[in-house]
Amino acid sequence: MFPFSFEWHWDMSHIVFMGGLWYAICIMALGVNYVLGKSFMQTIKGDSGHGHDDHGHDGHGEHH
Amino acid sequence: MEAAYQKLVRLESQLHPEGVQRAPLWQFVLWLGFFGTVLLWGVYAMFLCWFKGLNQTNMNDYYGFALWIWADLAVIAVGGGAFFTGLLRYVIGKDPLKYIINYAVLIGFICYSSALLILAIDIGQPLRGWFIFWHANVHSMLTEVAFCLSCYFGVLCIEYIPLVLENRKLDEIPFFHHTAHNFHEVMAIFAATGAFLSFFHQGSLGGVAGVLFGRPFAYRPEFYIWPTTFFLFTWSAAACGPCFTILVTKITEAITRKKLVKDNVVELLAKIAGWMLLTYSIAKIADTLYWGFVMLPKHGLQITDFYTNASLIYTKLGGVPWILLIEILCSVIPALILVSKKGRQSKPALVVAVLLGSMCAMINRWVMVLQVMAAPIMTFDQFALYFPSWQELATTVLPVAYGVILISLSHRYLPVFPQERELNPV
Amino acid sequence: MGETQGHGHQEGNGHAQGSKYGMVIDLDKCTGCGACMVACMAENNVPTKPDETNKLDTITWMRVFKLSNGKAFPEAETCYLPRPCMHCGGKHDAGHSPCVSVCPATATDYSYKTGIVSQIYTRCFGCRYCMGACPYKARYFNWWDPKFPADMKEYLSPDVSVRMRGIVEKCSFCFHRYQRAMDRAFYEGRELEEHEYQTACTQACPAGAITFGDLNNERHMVHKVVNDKHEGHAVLQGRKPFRLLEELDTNPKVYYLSARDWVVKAGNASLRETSPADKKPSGGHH
Amino acid sequence: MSGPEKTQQNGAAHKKDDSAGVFAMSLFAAGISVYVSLFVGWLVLPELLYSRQHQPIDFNHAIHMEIVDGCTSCHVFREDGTFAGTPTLAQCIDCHEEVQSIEPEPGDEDYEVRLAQYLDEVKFVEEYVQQGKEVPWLIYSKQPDCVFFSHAAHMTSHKFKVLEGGKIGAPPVEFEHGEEPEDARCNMCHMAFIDGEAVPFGEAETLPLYRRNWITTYPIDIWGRNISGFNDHYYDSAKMDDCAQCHYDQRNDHQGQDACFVCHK
Repeated sequence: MFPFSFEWHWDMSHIVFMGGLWYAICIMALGVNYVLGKSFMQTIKGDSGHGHDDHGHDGHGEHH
Repeated sequence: MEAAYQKLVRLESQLHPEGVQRAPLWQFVLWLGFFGTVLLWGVYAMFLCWFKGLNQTNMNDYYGFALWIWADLAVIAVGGGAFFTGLLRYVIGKDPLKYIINYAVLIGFICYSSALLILAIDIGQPLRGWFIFWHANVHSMLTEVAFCLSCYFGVLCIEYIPLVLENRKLDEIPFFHHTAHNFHEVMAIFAATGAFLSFFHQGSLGGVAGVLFGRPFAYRPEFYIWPTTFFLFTWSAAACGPCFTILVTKITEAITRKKLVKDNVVELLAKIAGWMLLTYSIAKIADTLYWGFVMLPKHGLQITDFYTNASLIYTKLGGVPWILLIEILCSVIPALILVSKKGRQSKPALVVAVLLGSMCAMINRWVMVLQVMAAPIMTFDQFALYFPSWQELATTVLPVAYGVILISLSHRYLPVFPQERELNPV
Repeated sequence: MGETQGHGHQEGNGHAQGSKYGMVIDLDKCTGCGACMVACMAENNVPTKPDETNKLDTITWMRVFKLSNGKAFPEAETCYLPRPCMHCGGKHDAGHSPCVSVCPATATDYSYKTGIVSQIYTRCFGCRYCMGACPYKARYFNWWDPKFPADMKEYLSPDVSVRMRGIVEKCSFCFHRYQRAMDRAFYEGRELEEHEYQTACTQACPAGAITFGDLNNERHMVHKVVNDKHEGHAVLQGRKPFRLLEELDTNPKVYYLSARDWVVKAGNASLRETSPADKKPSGGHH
Repeated sequence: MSGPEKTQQNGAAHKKDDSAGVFAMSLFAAGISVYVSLFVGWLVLPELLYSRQHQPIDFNHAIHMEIVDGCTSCHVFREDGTFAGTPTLAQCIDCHEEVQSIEPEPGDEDYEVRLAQYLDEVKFVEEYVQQGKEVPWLIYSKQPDCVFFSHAAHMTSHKFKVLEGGKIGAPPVEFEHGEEPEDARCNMCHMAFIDGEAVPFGEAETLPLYRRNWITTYPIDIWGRNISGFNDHYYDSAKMDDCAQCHYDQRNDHQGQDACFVCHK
């Protein structure tokens, strides 16, 4: 339910429960996106992945 | 033929985690085949329910909630090991639990996906299931259940995915390797979110029965804005969930004939579970006494009303409300075993304790679903009987078969048990 | 979560001025003929099953229970108790009915204008939580697709939508009759008269055991009976109207009348003398 | 080689393993997926979900309105205030027993439009009038079975406020006593959507395309005209939220919403 639904009321219950739901969904969505984004960056930087403390230019060069 | 099989075995063995021994492929396929057949039987029953409707069950207007809802509540309760172990490991910092957290997550994942599947079969109009989110009545406990349950299932997926990506072959792909690694880095956030969500959905499952003021058997006066069953359910899930995790670990060890988790890890979890169970049983007894001797008389009822003139399932054997006693014994006995060092170090005692501990939650959920439905409230009403149809049984066995298959696959191909290599040198 | 549904709706904004439709059923007049059940099913397009023997999954918005005092002849007595939906208002008629408060999708709600508990069939997704919440077992699930004998389809009421499989339904106090009557009254710019809105069961009862009307309207018979103000008519004869399971705070709008003590006691567990073990289980309306 | 190289150089502008960068990129990715979903949900799906049907006869409201006096001349109400439904053949037959219009000739003004009108009338007379068959009009405002709608209440209520231009939140139109044009009431909900424009039916020279949801069978005019929920006018769509919005706005006290049973049966 979104606040523009006619069933929505600006009361404590709606704010707490719907807010909680959207908050949890946002945390998960952002978390997953962060992880995927970071992994994607690391991959295109060419980090082979088996020494993750060592990503960046060196790893990239090695890739080619 | 023989050569082709050998080649297949060689290829397949490359998927195994490094440095571990796995059962021969034919044995594994046979094992999967057996449980796969059971699974198909359940899937068939599931489609019957979806296409022909809930008349395929033996539920009726007196038993609107029946075997499925019990199974649902039970798997969620015993699946509580995932959130509680996660909480202990990532938030409270009980480090040794990192050797069992994978398995706890896997069991939780199975339990919760099963619960969602059962719910999808259980509702009369599955295609309208999204109404619970879209037209949510935020005053309903079931809404809270749906919100937290589906969100927490998302958390469990996030926790399980990195384990899948750590499969030896998948791990060779850099993107997957990074993803798994990065997931582990931020796992504490997800674990904390999961613990938060679990607290509420375990509780609101208890609230589902506890708010029914038309059903004095289940109704508990409110404590703040929640009925006491809210807290009892959360507490029992945190207590019994780890018991179930240990139980399944012990079963897995027995079937694979290998030690998979070190004793100190199991004992730590068992000890925490024991204290949780002990405190839970005290709270449960107090709640039962308050309900029986303060609340019921207020409504003109006596505790014996619910344990007499009923079918044998719920009633007296020689005048004793045996199901209530068993429920309480199932929390007290394992609690006493697990809090004592001797108890949890003795393998048979530990197994008995975690078995009883798992049963504790299951019996409690049974009582809070089926007996709530069964107990007549109008004085002239009857005590109806219910026995599940084969379709209900098949769809309830379905998650078990699915769980066995997923555990088997995960154990065979994924590094579920970090200590396995050390404990079983090849 | 557990807080009152519609909290704040009740106090201070004049909902109390609305109607509060309710029923008084004289159990001493009821002969158990079942005309109310038949009328209800016909009026509300309740589907039939090929085999109706299993009463546990048969839809009966109005159901007549058979009560027995459990004594042997010649003291044996029987009472028939028609049970529609009680349209519980909850404490202080705040709309916190057992079923309304639990529905996760707001498929059932409490009307402050009429005091009627609705059930919106197209909103319900069949979780059956409300059935578990209702102590009167007044809610029924559609276990099957609705089926009517071929000729009967022509006789279905266009004012009541036919329910689909997999949802819950219940007595609506023939709300469509209210809609019809209100429509006319509205058009003619006047108030609704008592006789204009009567439920099918009320009109079908050959013994005249059911009285239906607005409990808040002093001119309506139900108000007079419930408040014991009815003069010059021997309806009450000193009897006190009682409700089923009053001690649970469901606040039902269906009242019962009986001169027989044991019947009154059967209505509420707190009043009974006998332990439940001595009671005869009743087999519905048989 | 150059591809990854470029990425590399862009990346080098930041610190390696730049969390903020990663976060921004994640947000960007999330944003992209939201946009894609919205595009599919708002623009692609509705196109696929609704049929495109033409009315059996392309009735021209505008021409007829020049002759008659307001909507209720043909869309009649019974004595008890209930709506009698779409006009029947009986109402048309007085004028259209035979073809009324003259066949236009090439070169005439608006030849094609007039020809189409002429042909429609011929079709109407030959296929329906002469055979005594009712026209199977497609009803734009056909409601689901579970909906209770009373024209009597909406047409006669003194409380019903006609809002200017049918615009949500617009001030009520003040009418002289007894002079309230009924058409303004009708237009609060019934508008013809022709080429994306909302036109009062009385001014429409053609009938809108009829679009029916393949799954629910409900017309787009009640259900999917505007799925965003952000409507400008009461007539944008007539689904539950819109009815509820209007019921809320029509009340002076603005307290709570009506019970479900007001509009459901």
